[in-house]
Amino acid sequence: MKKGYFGDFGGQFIPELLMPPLIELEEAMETILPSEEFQTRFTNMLKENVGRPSTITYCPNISKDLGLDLWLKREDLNHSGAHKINNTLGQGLLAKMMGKDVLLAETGAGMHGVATAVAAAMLDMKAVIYMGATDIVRQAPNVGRMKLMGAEIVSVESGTKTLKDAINEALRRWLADQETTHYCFGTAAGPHPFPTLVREFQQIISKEARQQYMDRNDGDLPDVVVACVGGGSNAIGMFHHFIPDESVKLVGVEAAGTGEPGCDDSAPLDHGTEGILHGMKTQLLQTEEGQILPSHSIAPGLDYPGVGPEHAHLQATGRGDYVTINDAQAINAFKTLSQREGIIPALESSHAVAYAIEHKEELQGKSVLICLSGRGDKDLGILDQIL
Amino acid sequence: MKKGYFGDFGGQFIPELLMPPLIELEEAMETILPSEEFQTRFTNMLKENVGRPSTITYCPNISKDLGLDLWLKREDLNHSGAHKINNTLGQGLLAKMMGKDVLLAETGAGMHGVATAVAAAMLDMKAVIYMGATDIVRQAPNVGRMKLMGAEIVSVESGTKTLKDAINEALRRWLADQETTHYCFGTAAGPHPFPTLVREFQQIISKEARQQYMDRNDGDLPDVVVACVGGGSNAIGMFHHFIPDESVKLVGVEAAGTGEPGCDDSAPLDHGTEGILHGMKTQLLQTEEGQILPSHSIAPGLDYPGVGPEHAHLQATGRGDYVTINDAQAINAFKTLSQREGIIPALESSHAVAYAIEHKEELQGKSVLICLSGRGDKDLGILDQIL
Amino acid sequence: MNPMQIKIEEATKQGKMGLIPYLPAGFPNREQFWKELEELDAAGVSVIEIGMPFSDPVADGPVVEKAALKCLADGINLTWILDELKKRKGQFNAALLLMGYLNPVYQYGVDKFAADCEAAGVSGLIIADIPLEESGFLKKALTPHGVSLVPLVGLNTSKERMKLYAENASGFCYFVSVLGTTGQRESLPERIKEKLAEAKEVFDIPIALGFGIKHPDQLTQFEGLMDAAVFGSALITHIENGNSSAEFMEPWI
Amino acid sequence: MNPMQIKIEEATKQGKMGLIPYLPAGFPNREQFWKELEELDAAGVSVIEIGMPFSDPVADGPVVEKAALKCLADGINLTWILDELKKRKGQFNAALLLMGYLNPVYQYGVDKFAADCEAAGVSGLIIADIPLEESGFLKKALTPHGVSLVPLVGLNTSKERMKLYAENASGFCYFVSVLGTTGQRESLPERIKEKLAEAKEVFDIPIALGFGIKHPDQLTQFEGLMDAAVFGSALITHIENGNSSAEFMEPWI
Ligand SMILES: Cc1ncc(COP(=O)(O)O)c(C=O)c1O
Ligand SMILES: Cc1ncc(COP(=O)(O)O)c(C=O)c1O
Repeated sequence: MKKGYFGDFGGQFIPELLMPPLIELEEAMETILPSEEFQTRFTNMLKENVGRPSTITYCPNISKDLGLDLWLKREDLNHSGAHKINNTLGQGLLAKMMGKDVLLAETGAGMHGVATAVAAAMLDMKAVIYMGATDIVRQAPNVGRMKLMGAEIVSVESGTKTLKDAINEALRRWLADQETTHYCFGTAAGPHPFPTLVREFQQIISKEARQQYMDRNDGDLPDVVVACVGGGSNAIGMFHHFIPDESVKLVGVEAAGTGEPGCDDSAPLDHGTEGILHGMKTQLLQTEEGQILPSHSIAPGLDYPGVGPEHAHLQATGRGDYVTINDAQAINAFKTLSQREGIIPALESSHAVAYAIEHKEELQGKSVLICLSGRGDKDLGILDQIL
Repeated sequence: MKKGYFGDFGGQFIPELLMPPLIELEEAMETILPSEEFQTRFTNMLKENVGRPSTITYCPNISKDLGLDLWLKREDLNHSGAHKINNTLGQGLLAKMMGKDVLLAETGAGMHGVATAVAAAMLDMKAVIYMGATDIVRQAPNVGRMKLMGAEIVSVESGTKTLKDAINEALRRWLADQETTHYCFGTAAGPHPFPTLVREFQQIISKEARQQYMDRNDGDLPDVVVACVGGGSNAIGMFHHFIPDESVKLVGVEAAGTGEPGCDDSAPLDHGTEGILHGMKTQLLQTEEGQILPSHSIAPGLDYPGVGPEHAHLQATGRGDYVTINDAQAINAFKTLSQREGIIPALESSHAVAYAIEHKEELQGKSVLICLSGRGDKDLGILDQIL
Repeated sequence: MNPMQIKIEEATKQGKMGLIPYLPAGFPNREQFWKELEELDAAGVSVIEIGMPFSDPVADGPVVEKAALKCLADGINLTWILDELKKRKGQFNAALLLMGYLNPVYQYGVDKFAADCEAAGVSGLIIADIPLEESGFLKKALTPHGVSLVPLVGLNTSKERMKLYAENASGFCYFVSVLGTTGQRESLPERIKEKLAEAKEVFDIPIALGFGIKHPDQLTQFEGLMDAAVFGSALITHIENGNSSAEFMEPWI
Repeated sequence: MNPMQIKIEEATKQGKMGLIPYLPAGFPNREQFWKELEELDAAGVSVIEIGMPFSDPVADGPVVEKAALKCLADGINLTWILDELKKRKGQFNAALLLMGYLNPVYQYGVDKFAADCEAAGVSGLIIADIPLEESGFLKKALTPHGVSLVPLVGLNTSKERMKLYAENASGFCYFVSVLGTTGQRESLPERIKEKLAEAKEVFDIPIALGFGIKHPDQLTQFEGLMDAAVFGSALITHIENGNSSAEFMEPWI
């Protein structure tokens, strides 16, 4: 396989002027990342700052309601409330050891922005966060948290004013500030080496979950492993160590938006086509002429017209199943998990939970392990407006 | 010592009609609590639902800034974001095994209300939460969370419309509904057996923290252990296993409110007098005629004119040092911890952190272990209004 | 024998029910309060129960709480109550009973309080937030001054606990009709009867039924099981509506 | 030799700088666009760079982005550009260069695109989001049709990478003057000189300097180190202000 590719997908489709920092990063992945110093510090940070291992939780009430065994991998319990911190601490530490002062990031739901702000504060660095103007409004609590931690927030007014545009602007900023700045990419997408680097930091999810599940189920594996797919970082983290387990079905859940015909959605694996965006060849929502389409999901973190290249590959090879869940189904799952188990999931993660609810017939008697990628506190405002 | 007393403090000063449920609870503490079934289920819940053990975190940046070693016990990483859940799951499970259907609770900051709603959802029970009208406004995010989890919220319009009045109303409700309902008291206060029961569920904090600290410091103990004191549950949980360690100074931090002369505060240990409220003899903010004074703190969870009786006792015996921190100092600590370490503390917990900042001279070179009782997401609204 | 018991038994001997109206001290205002007390006394009630204000009255329902908190705001305190009663000592035919919560009494000083009660002609005390277990120190202070600590029992009080309360109880036993706070209720639970009978059996002092009582008709079903009726919220509401205590007492006489 | 190189060298042989104006296709509107191109051509520019619109132009600054997104909204696409150019084939003295991002070209089909470029008289292509590593497939498609893939290098391009780009490069080399996006800048960084010299050494094709250029005075310091200048944002702003391309070109001629 060509370097930086997952089958036909991936690559490094970015301006030459961004190649030097990417090459520098690739080198750091080869030298710093495997070093004992990095590994020790990172492992300690995950334990002592993030609170890892995150537990797995059995959901007795919903399991009974649905006639299956529902388990959650609790990334929502991580410091700052989502899986994003696994990645930002990893990249942050790497950047620090590379001699950078600034962590630059895009954010959709604000969770990656918050997690970057945390990493920057912890590592005594500066955080600069690009966020679409639309997302700034709909994820106000996270904006407050980032500011409080001293991050500089840049409101992105171009395009659809969501994640895609925030990435565009962040890439531009990186181009200009590459000497002092590490672009702390928030998901397992973008140009090589980001998809690999982010997976490296997120694979801890399945590393832990697989062992925890087996410990609590006499060595058995779950029948189905589920995660929501925005850019794909929590999903690839949740899938990674299960990929060799052929009996385990891997399900990635994309956002179908309202589900109304003619409306925007965020499901490039479902009905996108191959193309190039944000440095990678992958499945995209685009016109026949290659113009990127606006996306929509009630979950800001899923609201993206592209997807990480490894998911495009897992889909192409048949190892991963990718399905969609619409806004209403996600909201239903959000409420169900809150009321029946006392766990308020992020709207993003609610898409994964909704999979179990909507597919309960085919899942009868099966055990389903879902990545609860984040907590839903940030989403109460969105729900308030709708309910 | 008289049953239910800590030295001169404690007791069971409640209407006769509340004695039967209290006696029933005392019996459950003797029969159900020590049972293997309870202990196994409770331990599992702490691990698998709460995410315990919560980690301890070293704060490199603030430690350097202040010239001391700052450690945090991370109760903010618990499911639902505070130490409160240790208690609600304990009481909830006990109540469930006692055959109750309803968990009744008062709440100030809303964290105990949220934690009770979580416990009820998880245990398939109903939650009824009394909350002062003032607190409902200033802790709106938590109200949203409780409602989402299906809890019934009762707005308390009497008195100061804060925690004290919520307790009054909840006691009235319990009186009426005692057959079906367990009063899931939120702090280590109230009539016996609550101070003991709540301590029993919160002692896990120091049990873990003491061991964790020693593991990371070659068997040494910290010089100072600090916790904020509202009713006193996180503090007693944080102190308990350190009480026999004579070298360890125990510091409880009460809220001084604005600190302006003539304004209300929440520091009964600092300048209250002995009296009887909410079923216990303790230190109270009261007039010479025994009328309870209104309290104030920017931290709703500390906004209470009384304090758990064991703290009154620890103060009387000299084992505990109790100091005060005012609103401005707490806000400063809130911002400092957010910006320097990427941890947003609850305003309550910020009082404990502020102790280290304000007393840095006398703490030079010392190691200070602070109970970070909860996360501050709920407080961004309060801060927004002020900053 | 405690004057409260004497007065109630006077009534029962005449085949009537003992009547125990409750008013918060200083309600509806300082002057009017004494007029209401005089009217109640004139109506032939057995015991007048005077509420001592407290900021956090957990056993009170909304009507009593509101009235009492207003009096508190008007500056009513224990000193005023005891001083004014002392001035009027001997003027009431009914026995006098103070009702309240522990903390104000505790801050006043229980020994001084007991002495001042005696001096003011008060023969009984109800403290809503003292159960059996905590009552020892208070009884010890009150007894030398002839002031009875009135036991409160209710639907959920076991016979065993009743017996403990009955040991050296004097005055009367207050039977709380509901599991709840004070306040008028349209009807009283049937199962009171059984428990009332138990109390009648255990206590050798009169039994007064209270909480939720607004009209004598509610009580006919309990004939023979109780000796006196306590009413507060209904009386307060009546006065708040601009009517007189005398008027209120008419159906009861 | 690629026509772009020929044209630039024609200028340099006359002791002048090669001029490479940039306009987004269809700017400021469909008709006017061709008028502007004619004026530029008449002013004697060496290469005309035509922008192909893309929804997510990460290398563009705000002026170019806004102008190009307007054209995209107006329905400008690759088909229109190539068809219209084909109609005008042979009418321009200057060489023609298309600039854009990979995805629209990729969806168009790279082989068809290369053929259509040839048919339209286009001799060069700049794709902002293709670095050396990913350029193979595109070069392979373009070469048979005589279309050069113009390399972009800049302040952070190592000599080693320049050498790799220089291998079988044709047309000219685009030297990006800043670490940043397109857009006018008041002055250019001093350290350009050193890097420009390096590029001059490595490449045997002309070097064009671009990004941030608005006036020839900015360039005097680089005499001898560069062969041509690219200007976009300044020209676009000038046209947006209602002025003509001919006017803009005056100081350059
Ligand atoms: C909680 C949560 N889950 C999932 C996602 C989607 O991102 P990814 O697909 O990279 O996991 C986000 C993005 O913000 C998120 O905040
Ligand atoms: C985060 C947090 N800390 C502390 C407290 C104070 O309570 P306690 O003194 O019982 O720990 C509260 C009360 O709501 C709280 O929410």
